[in-house]
Amino acid sequence: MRTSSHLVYLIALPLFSSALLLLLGRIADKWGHLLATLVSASTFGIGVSEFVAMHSHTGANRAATQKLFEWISVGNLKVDASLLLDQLSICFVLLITGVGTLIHIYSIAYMDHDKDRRRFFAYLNFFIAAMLLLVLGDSYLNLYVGWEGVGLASYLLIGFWNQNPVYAVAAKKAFVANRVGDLGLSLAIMISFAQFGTVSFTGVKAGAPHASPAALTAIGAMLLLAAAGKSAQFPLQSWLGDAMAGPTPVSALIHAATMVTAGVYLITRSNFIFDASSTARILVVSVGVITLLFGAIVGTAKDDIKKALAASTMSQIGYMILATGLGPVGYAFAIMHLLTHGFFKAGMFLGAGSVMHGMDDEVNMRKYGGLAKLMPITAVTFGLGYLAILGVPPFAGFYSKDKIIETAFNQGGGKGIILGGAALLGAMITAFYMTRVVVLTFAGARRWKDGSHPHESSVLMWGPMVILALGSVASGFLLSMGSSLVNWLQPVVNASNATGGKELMKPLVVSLLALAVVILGAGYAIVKYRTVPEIAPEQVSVFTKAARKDLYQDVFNNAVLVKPGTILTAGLVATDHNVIDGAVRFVGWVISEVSDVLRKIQNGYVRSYALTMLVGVFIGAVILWVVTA
Amino acid sequence: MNLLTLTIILPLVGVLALAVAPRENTKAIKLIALFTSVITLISSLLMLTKYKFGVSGFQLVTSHSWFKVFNINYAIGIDGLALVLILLTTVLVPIVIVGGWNESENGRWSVKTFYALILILETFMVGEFAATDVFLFYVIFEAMLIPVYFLIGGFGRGDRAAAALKFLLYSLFGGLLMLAAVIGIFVVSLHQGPGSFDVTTLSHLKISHNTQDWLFLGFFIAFAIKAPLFPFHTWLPGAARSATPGTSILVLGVLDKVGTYGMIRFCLTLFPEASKTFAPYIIVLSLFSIIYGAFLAIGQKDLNSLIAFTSISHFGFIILGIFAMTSQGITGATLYMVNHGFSTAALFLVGGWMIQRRKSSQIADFGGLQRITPVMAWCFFIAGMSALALPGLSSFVSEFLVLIGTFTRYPAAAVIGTVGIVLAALYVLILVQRALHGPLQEGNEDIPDLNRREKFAIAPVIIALVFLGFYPKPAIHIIDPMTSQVMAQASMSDPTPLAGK
Amino acid sequence: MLTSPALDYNLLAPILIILGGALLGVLVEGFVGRTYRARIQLVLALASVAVAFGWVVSIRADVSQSAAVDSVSIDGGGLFLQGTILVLAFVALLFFSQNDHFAPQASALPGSAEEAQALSAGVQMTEIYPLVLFAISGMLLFPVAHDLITLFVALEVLSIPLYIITGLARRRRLLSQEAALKYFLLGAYSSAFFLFGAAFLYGFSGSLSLGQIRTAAAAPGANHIFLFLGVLFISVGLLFKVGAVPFHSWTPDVYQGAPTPVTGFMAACTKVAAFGAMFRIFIVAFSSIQNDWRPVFVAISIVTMAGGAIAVIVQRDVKRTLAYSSITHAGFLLAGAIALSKAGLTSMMFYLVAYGFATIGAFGIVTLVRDSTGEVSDIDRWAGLAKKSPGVATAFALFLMSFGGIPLTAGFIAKFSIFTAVYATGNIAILVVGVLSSAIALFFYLRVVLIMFFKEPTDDTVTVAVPSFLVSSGIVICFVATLVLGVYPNLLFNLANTMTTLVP
Amino acid sequence: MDISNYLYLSVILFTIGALGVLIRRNAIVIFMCIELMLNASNLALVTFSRIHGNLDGQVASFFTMVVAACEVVVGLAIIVTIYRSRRSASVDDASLLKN
Repeated sequence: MRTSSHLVYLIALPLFSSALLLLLGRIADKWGHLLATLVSASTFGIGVSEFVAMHSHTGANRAATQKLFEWISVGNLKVDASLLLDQLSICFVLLITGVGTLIHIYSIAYMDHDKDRRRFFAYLNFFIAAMLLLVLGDSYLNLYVGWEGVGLASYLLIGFWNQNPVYAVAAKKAFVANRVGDLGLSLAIMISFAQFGTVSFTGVKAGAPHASPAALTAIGAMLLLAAAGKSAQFPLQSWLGDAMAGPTPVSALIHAATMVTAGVYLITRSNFIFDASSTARILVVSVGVITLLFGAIVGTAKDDIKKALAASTMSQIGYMILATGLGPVGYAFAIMHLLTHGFFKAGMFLGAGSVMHGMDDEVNMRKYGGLAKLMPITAVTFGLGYLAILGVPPFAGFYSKDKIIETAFNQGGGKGIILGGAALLGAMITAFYMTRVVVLTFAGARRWKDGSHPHESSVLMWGPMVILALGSVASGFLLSMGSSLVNWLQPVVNASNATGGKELMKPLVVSLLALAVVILGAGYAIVKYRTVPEIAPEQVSVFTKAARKDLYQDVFNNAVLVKPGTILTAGLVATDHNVIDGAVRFVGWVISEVSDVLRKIQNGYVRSYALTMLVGVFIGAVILWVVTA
Repeated sequence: MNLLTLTIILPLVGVLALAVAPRENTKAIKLIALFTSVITLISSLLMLTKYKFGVSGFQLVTSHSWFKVFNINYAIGIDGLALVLILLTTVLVPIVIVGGWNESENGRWSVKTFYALILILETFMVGEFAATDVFLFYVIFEAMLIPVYFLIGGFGRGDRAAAALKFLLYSLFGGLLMLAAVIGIFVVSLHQGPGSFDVTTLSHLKISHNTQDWLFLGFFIAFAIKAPLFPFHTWLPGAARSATPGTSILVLGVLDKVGTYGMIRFCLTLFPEASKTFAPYIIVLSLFSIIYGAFLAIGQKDLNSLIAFTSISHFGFIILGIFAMTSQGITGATLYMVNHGFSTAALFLVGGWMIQRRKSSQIADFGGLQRITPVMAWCFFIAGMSALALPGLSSFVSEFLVLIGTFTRYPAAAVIGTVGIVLAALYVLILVQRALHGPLQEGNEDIPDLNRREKFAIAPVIIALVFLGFYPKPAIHIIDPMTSQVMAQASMSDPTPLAGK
Repeated sequence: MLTSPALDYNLLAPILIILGGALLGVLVEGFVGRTYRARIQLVLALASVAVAFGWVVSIRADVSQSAAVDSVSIDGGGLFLQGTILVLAFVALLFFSQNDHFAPQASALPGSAEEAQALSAGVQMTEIYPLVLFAISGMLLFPVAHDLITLFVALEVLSIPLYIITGLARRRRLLSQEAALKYFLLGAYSSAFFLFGAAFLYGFSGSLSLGQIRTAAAAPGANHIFLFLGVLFISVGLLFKVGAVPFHSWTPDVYQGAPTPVTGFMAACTKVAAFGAMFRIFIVAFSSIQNDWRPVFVAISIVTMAGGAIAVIVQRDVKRTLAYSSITHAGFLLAGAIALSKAGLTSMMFYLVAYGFATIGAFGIVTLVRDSTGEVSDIDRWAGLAKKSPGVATAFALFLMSFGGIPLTAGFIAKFSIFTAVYATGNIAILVVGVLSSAIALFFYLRVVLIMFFKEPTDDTVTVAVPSFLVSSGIVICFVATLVLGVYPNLLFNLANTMTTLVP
Repeated sequence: MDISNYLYLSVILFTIGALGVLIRRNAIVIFMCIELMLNASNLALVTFSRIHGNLDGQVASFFTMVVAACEVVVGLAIIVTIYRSRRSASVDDASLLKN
């Protein structure tokens, strides 16, 4: 493994510039956004050069490390602040910096009217830094720092307009849900340390074979919990919908393309744990399946375009998690879908942003309609992304998603059928709700007020959209050509011992099947939404009601966590005052009561004083007698 | 003269200077106090030049006979534990003086008295951590309460007299229990040779289990009240509500550390057997503190008492780490003492400024400050983040060390403790949301942002938080030898990894 | 041919000097005009005390049992206690110098015309000085007495004058007289017990000398009923003087009723004398049977510590408060005394000094806090005293801290050393109760401090009389002593430690 | 006649005195009870000196008488002052100092 001295700049540059922008304050308003974009672009440049450098090496030397300094060293716990760039992390570096840069550019225009634009870009840079640290850390602890860092960035960006209480609450919700996940990650770290005496990836990987299955399962479960928190997987998914409170570029970058996929990275990175524990894998695929259906169903009922896309994100990540649970062969496909999804979902979010921009920040799709004519570029780019997510050949999604469905089927036996079936069903529902989004937004009759004048956005905004659209067209093909990505990732996820499993069906069959269900779903949506009422109809199926309410996830959380928590808190506050402090006061009271009795005994009568003396003498005599006799 | 002694007496010199200063010229008085504290800081930093790093045992030791009949000495010296805490003290005092520049104005007594008390307190605090003679330690332990009593009662807010009295009574009660134990261990040493109060000598005594248990309890309860550990904590919120921000910082940031300091210095080293006996129960209590403190923090309506309860939760972590008796646990706990000092300082400083501006400590009265006072809001936010142990800020390192150190010996305890980090997120973010976010509350429109002096006061704290977060090595480097020595004296060793290769 | 018993006047001199001074005082009463009397008496008293003290210092190294034919034993412990009594008495006398504490004419009816006339004439009783001197002489004899008769005589010589001066308060005379009556009746009652006990000890041993009694008590197969009755009854007399529960009832009333300077004097000096005597009797005569009587005394010291501490909580009158705190201290001292060890004696002696200074100082300050009708001893009216006169408030706070045993005051060192001595004898119970009762008492002391420092002055506010030079110097002495002995106890403690010889 | 009877008598007298102090109200009478206790002690002393055949006890009893006399002087003085100012010698009336 070679050492590189440039890795640190990937993190240091954006971190520094964000700190600079925050510290300088208003002075930097003029050029803040430009600096941030420049920095982001330069990180992309570094990323590319590192990528090239990797190609120039072979075998183990592809991966590069850089030790910065000794961070924590206590007893046998030794953690260096050092970075690891290998085949897996480079994918993320390119995705983060690439998409990140595009979104920086986009935001220049999108946030133009906001007087706090500088702060926004500072946050964006901070996010880039944290996210890169997350994927570059060479130990779970370094990863953890980036992990919480992106959480903070997400919190700050969701709450960017925190003068609006709803947004502030959404930000808080996101942070807390993430913290629950972090709890899992920190526990995983502790278990690994207790097991292996180290928390570095290499160390844990080396130790994994010697550990007890129970321990491995525990670590796996905790890692999964962490992933669920960060990637909005069941049961910690509830925050993602509200997170759409943030500015749309944020939703595109953090809550679609990059941060929310950190969970997938974590599991892929920890492949040696999951390969060694089948139980953990079962958990992973279950979570994946549940979430991909969950998200898809929720998506069908959302009228808020961003919330609909958020639900779809949740569901697509469900696919990735599912893939990671399918054993060594799955990781590569998970990453592939992650990358393609990064393109098309980011693209669609930017599209949504451009639509909102044209519609005075209107998010309700029922108030859209027929925008294709007025926003051709947006419509086209969005459409390409749409085709990609549906998995229509030859668009990106086709390569990645079908592979996942296929692998799911190939698990064999009932498991294979269930997983594959669920994945197919998901694909169908996806087709339905995405079509619904497209139809409601771009097709059909105009439903917006006369007041608003939809218009195409500036080049700064549609430029990135176009690039991303191209990505959503080509990326899948490129990545899977000669299964390049699979081979590329092979050293990390050692898929060599990956048995594709005995094929249940020919890949072609699976693809046709998938295509069929997609057409089914899409067709139904087209039929169903020929006409759209401007106000969401009230009398709808229980199913739809549930979907609109996110399948009652918030209701559930409130009933099970928030309410009891509030009651408990109030109870404890009362306890502290009455019981614990009360006990002390009680002692005081008793003493003063006794004191009062003594005061009364001191009654001023000399004869009673004499009596007490005499009594004293008698008692003394008694004691003396008892002792001596 | 020994640098350590110098550091101890310098503030008293300042007190003398104050005594001759004109009562009316408050500016001069403040400057004298500030100057003194800075000089003290410098002399404490000079100790670093004399200090031999990576070496265990006491350094810069001096000893003069004080009370011959009982072989009591003015014996002082520093090891890693003492050094970091002394530095914390000497750093915080100037910050307190600058940060609370005007909090001495509307007290019951003169400004002069206020700063005299602060400086006397500094002497006591430094002396307390430097004392290697148990009797000397005890004397300062009690004596240092008096200036605090008058600081709270004389310059505080609200029901200050009662709060001061409650604080004093709790501590004195604990102190008396400790006195019994101090006498006890002295008598034990009498039976095993010439009686002594020297902590090193005492640590070599052979003490029967039963006796150890009682003496341990005597010390521990005193420290638990000080720390404060659930259920001995009820004095704290009142004190925090009534005290001036500066006093609160010194009480929670430094004074209470005497409790956790004593647990390491005396409980673990003098009574290892008893420590092992009681460790499980104490760990349960510390877990209670962590969770309980967090929940009560969530439930508070008053800013100061909220901060107080967060401290109770944090002290729970410290004590957890100490009695996990692993090198990560003890080092983490010690580091935690320092970091908690800084983060509490930040919280109380900014909180104090907010209260002073808003003329109210009710959280509900704030809101929307982010918009009008960005700098103050940011400082408060960073302080809050360090309270929830965000990675990159110093408290993360210590909290993580404590938890991981605990996990290797008591996994279940560590798991419960980890729940605390979620609750921490709750109480910090709820506070931030109510105080800083949302629409601007009426009455807050013309709240000014931090002025230069205040920025100057808060800056070093935040720098310390960030620096120690990214590069805790210097602190750990100082602390670690102490830890290994304590572990050795308690004949404890870290559990080995389960999955041996 | 007969040889008259030899008396070693050199060793007895301190006592004789005081007696001489007292007799001179009586003559002064008779022959000196009223105008100078007070001043002369004061000077005379102070002078004789000072000279006596000087003499004690000069003979500090001497040890003798035959100073007065085996009935007085001069030794380190005795001399140290005598010195203590003299020093404390000297300081206490400084507070007598204010001329408005004592009734102008004890015989005149309260509120009668002649009293008014005497008042207007500025008359004051100066007989108190000789009386105090007589009391002091008794106190000096008490701790060195070596046989029961001498003990009894000394007891009466120190008590009777106190009965009288207790009743001589200038204001609230009814209370003062009542205090005198109670003190007298109960005192006589207790000394009757003492005497009866002495009789039985004589009956047991056939001798009144402590030495003989010890040999008899140590001898096997003696009739122990008499012995134990004797021990018990003798103890009643002693415990009464030190004010130990349940023989304490007189203390609050008498302390409150008596003229404040007198209260300070007897609170401090009587305890020294009585504890000295007690320690001597028990270590010289009864040490061989200590296992028999110790339980009783452990019980007494426990109830005394706890009782005093608890009872003080609800008190509102400063003088009663100090009375109860003196009871608590009696408990601590008792614990030290019955340790019957060198450490016990040393710490007891140091404790007596520390306690004495703090007590005299505290009562001295009580004499200063007044309103139109005289001293104000209602605590609640001391509110905000610190604002009016910080110095006085601080001094009082320091004395309270010393009572409470806060470090850096003499009281702390005293308590610490006593506890150590007690613990060394393995008596944990006393230690625990002692610690707890200190905590309870502290609660009260701190409340007083709180009232003085943190409460706003009320409308019916009190004034602090400007103290005369003597008075203020008295307070300063007590203040300094309390502080210095707390910060640097070596000064006294080493001395005490070297002067613990007690001749058998 | 058995000499120990004198002891019994002295104990009885002492007890009578000790109880008398408790039950009588008049200060003078109480004081007389105390005198009775002192004399009981005297009787005991004399008896014991007879038993032991040395004179210490008898000497002591003389001391006691003198002391008792002194007490009488002071005691009566105090009682009389109280009586004069209160017109009552009942000790129960003198109970202003309490609690």
